[in-house]
Amino acid sequence: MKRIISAALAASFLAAPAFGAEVKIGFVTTLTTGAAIIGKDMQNAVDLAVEHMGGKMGDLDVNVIYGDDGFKPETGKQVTDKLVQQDNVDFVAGFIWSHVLLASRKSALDAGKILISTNAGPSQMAGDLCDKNFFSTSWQNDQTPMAMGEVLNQKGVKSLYVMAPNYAAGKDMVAGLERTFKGTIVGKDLTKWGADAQLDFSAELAKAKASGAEGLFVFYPGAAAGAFTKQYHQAGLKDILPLYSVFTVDGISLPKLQKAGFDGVLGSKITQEWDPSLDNAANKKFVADFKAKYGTYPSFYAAQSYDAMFLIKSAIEAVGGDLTNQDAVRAAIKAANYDSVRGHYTYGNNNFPIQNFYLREVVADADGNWTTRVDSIVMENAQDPYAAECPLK
Amino acid sequence: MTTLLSVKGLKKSFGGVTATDDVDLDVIKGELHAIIGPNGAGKTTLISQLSGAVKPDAGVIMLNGANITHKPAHTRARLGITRSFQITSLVMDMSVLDNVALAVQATDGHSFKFLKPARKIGHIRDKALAMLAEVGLAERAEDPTRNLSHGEHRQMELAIALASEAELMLLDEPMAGLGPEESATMVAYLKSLKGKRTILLIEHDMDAVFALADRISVLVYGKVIATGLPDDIRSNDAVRHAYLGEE
Amino acid sequence: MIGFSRSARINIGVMAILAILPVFFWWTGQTFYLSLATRLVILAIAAVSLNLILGYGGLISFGHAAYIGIGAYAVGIPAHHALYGGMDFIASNNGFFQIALAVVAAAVFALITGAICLRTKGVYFIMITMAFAQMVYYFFVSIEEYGGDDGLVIDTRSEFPLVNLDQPIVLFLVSYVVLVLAMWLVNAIVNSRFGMVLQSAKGNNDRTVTLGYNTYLYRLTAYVISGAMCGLAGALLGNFATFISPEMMDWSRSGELMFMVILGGTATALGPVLGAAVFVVVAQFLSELTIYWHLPFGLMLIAVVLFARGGLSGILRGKGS
Amino acid sequence: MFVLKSGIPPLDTTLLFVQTLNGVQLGLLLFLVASGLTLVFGILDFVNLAHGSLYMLGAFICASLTFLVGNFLLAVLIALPITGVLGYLIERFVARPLYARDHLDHVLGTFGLILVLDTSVHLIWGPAGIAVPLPAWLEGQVGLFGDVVVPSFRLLIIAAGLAAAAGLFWLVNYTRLGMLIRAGASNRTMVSALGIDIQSLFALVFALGAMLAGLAGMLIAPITEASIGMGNNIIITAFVVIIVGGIGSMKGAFFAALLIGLIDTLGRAFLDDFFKLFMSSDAAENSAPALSAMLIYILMAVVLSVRPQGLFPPKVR
Repeated sequence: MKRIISAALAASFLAAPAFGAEVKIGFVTTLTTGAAIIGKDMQNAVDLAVEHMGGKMGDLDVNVIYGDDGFKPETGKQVTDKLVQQDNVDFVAGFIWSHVLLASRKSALDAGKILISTNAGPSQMAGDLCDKNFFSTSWQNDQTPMAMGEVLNQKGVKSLYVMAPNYAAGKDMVAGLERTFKGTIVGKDLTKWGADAQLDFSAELAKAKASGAEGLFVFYPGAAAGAFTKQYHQAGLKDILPLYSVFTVDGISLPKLQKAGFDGVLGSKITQEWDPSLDNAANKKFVADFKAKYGTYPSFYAAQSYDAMFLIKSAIEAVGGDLTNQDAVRAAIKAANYDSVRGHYTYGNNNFPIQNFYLREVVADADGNWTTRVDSIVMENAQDPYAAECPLK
Repeated sequence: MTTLLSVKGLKKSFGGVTATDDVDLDVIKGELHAIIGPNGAGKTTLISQLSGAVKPDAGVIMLNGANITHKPAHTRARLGITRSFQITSLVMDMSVLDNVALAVQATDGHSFKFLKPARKIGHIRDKALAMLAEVGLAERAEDPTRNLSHGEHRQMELAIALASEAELMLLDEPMAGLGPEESATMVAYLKSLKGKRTILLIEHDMDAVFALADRISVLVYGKVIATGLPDDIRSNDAVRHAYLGEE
Repeated sequence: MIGFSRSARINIGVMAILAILPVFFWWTGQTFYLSLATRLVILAIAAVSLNLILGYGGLISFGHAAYIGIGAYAVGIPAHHALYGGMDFIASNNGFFQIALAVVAAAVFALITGAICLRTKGVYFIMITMAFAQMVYYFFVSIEEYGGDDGLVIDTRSEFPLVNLDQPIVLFLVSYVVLVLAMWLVNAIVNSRFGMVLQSAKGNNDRTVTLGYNTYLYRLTAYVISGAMCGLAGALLGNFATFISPEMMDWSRSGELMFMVILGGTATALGPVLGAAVFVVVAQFLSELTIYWHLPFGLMLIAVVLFARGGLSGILRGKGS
Repeated sequence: MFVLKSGIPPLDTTLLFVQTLNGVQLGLLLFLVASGLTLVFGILDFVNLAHGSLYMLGAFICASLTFLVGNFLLAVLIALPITGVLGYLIERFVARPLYARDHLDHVLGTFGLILVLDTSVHLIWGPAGIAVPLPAWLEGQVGLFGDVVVPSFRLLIIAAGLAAAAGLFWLVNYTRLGMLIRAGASNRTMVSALGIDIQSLFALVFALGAMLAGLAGMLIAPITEASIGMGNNIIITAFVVIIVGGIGSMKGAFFAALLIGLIDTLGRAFLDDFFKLFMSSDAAENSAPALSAMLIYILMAVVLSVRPQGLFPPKVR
């Protein structure tokens, strides 16, 4: 009786297609508010990945269900609950924002799902909150600014002013910089973040200028990037206070800055674990097809999301489509046995990648479109600093 | 003859316009004291200062020998002053009975009582119904207040004033907007109250005033120019000149 | 159900559906719908509390989400310290302690802010209640220990003897019982002598003062009761979501609570519950259809304000009554 | 008493001056939004939460036009009347039916309108937001004196804000329309008694308010970009401005806007240094931004608890 009612309910409420051989992937990202520009890029990359794999992972049909976190931790958690409880997905992936991931992790992990972050890398989840079912296809937040810190040391920069948004990742970014940067940090501003983020930085830029620092380090991802970059240049700081940024000048903000004719960003240097110019077959195909399909260069958000899909595919193929054997699925993911667009990497004990970080430069390509290209390798096979705090072996 | 209400030197001006100017007034216990005067003489402002709705600039108000000049309106009500409003001022969303019951309830200790249904408290309900019966509105008790006519609203105002058991009733033009028949009824009610309550009455209807009042004060441009028995006022030269004489 | 009036029959019917349907979801393993119902019931408690001052008292509070936040943090903060240490005097997983803390903290906040807010009238009141909510919002944003903007994950739910809130059906039933109690309490209050004064002050404050009532004190009392009740809803929401953030107190959340009350019908017993139900269900339904769901949702809001005066309960009760 | 952790840093007068200028600039932008709000509020007695959406629409329309006509200033001139027309349409179809209702219905109706307009912008312009290019002469900096150098565009905002404020004062105080507006703010029945078509006056005021808010959005767009939801950040602050200033008072809106602009900017600029005197550096950096955001609400609560009608209430209401 109970089973019949359940089945009837499943048919009427969920309108789910008949149980075929299918893998369901819930993908949580930001599809509304100004930050949706990042979410859209990730969504495009996932769609492209599914297209590239012909809609199949092994013998299973791929069914990606997108969820919008609305740039809010609470909404992110709700949508994760829905994906887990109602859609009963096999994998939960996505997450741009560290605070959204931190809020949602329990919902996915407590339900025994495998959770794959394709961007956010909060320090807590690399350290004592690490989980055997949680994997990253991006980086731990501290790492990219650590690479930037090394770059600054090489350049001989002695003092810095630091600006970042006041949320989990912003704090990690600053901590990461402080790990490697050998000079002094003369001032620091953490600005309001979220759906009503502060976007006018006049007061902070004036302080930075007055601080007498040799450089300005910032982390302003997404829509804030364009606003910040413009104000930095309008304030005439380019020659007084050189800008060193992470996740700020990127594939997301460059088209917009180019459209607004903002050539001040050409030549700026940033650090990242991936670049569209990386020379490997998977990356070439990804970048070329992404450009052909969507008209812009993919961002690193897109690259990491694209990777996540192929990572899942490699695991499903390794276990022959048997998702019930979670231990085997997990082991296959941990092997990272797939063609990542960043080139081969391995997983550390905390399931974060051990990978290279590059210095990239903003340039115009042959067609005049602004993009980045690899300048040099800053850190080779780097592991994040929290791995030791993770009890996993 | 004891003085219930005593007012000395009451002053109030609004942005340069003087509404009451050095008003002195005594109301004797049990009398019906009428205040007359042309429009804009400051009659309603005077009532508002007595009830506590408006704060005077200067002057003293004494009730039963106690200074109440700086007491808030709700305290004065507890001390025995009630008022009716020139423009009907009832709670339109509540029933007729509830409006009156609320006045009865105010005489029955504080109302920070949260759980017992108010409409099931017998003595309050009975008394409210009795008050309504007294003004002839018993059949309308359960109707929403907004469904009643203007005349009935004035009767309700009176029932509420009665229910409050106040020693001093300040009545601001209870006959305003009433037809001749309704006015006559109202005059009859007020007459029946004489001696039971002390009433300070503002009214434009001179026939009613001279039929009802024990004493009359004349207020012109914020000043009391005369106080006396109806016949004295009728024959007072200053009053005739300033007020009645103009007609 | 002979002997009940039409509106009482509707109330009993709706409340019965609200109790039976989620139990049915639980029985058939539809956990997601069960949790949707739990969220609905908890928001309905908040809406019922707002209805006491907004519907019956005429006090348009645009900051009621602050009490939800205070209640939720009153669960989250003791639980946080119980797990990670520090602040021993407050560290506890004891549900009775946390609930008491939520209610008392919300009541105290309502007393202090209400004493100031109630000195103002009309739009000034709307805006100053909003201002105090924003202060609480930024207060919690500024506290690094409890996650600031990132919010705080509640690792352990409130612990009670015999009652385990970790079980979704238990949490639902507890919330449902609280909702029924809240509705009963509000109904008792508005029909009591206190409630008569409160409603009279809404209809005509000058008249009520003239009768001898210090309406300021009556309103303040109602404000505190409402705040405390909403704090309780917040404590339940914290237990439900196991995650709290200052976002819960954003002014738009206060607006949503107001909308639930209006949508269902102000100054009615069932109105806030109906409003919360429609709000939660429609938002869920639309957001599954399209990421642009705010557009039809906003249009619905405007349409309700323009055309459906009296709210849903007015429509349900029909024109005759 | 607290323990001093370090000496008080010497106050940098250049920095103070620049920050004051930043505060004035923010204040003037706030005034542009708040002046329209206070007009609509004061005269129409209408609470328009969606006023901030007009600020957003102004920014987006101007941004698109900048690319279309190739010049930012020209785009502003074309975008202004368009914003006015949008304001008129909102008045006609949402606000007007609600005038007779209470404030609660205003709040909810316009709350719905915010959702509709935000989503519409998302549908029309996409989620990305638009960076607005400026003519070269506005992209640079101006040296004022000594080592005080400020971005030239920010000076333009200050100039435009002051010009708009002056224009408004002239309009309100020295024209027939202004006479009606002042009369309307204090006594609505009198205006209709004068035989004025109150309906058109309302529509005009609404459109004027929309243009002012739109102008503010256009001026900020080259700095922060046009983005979805940008209006929701400023509308609450603008409400604080008009409540602190006194609803319906143009003078109040002006002074309150400058006051709040300065408090916000100087709070962000100096509060963390101040906090560092008695708490750890990290704690100061974490709590200062939130507490400086709290300052304006504290100001509002204090003003209202002392003067429940705001600082400059219109004479008769």
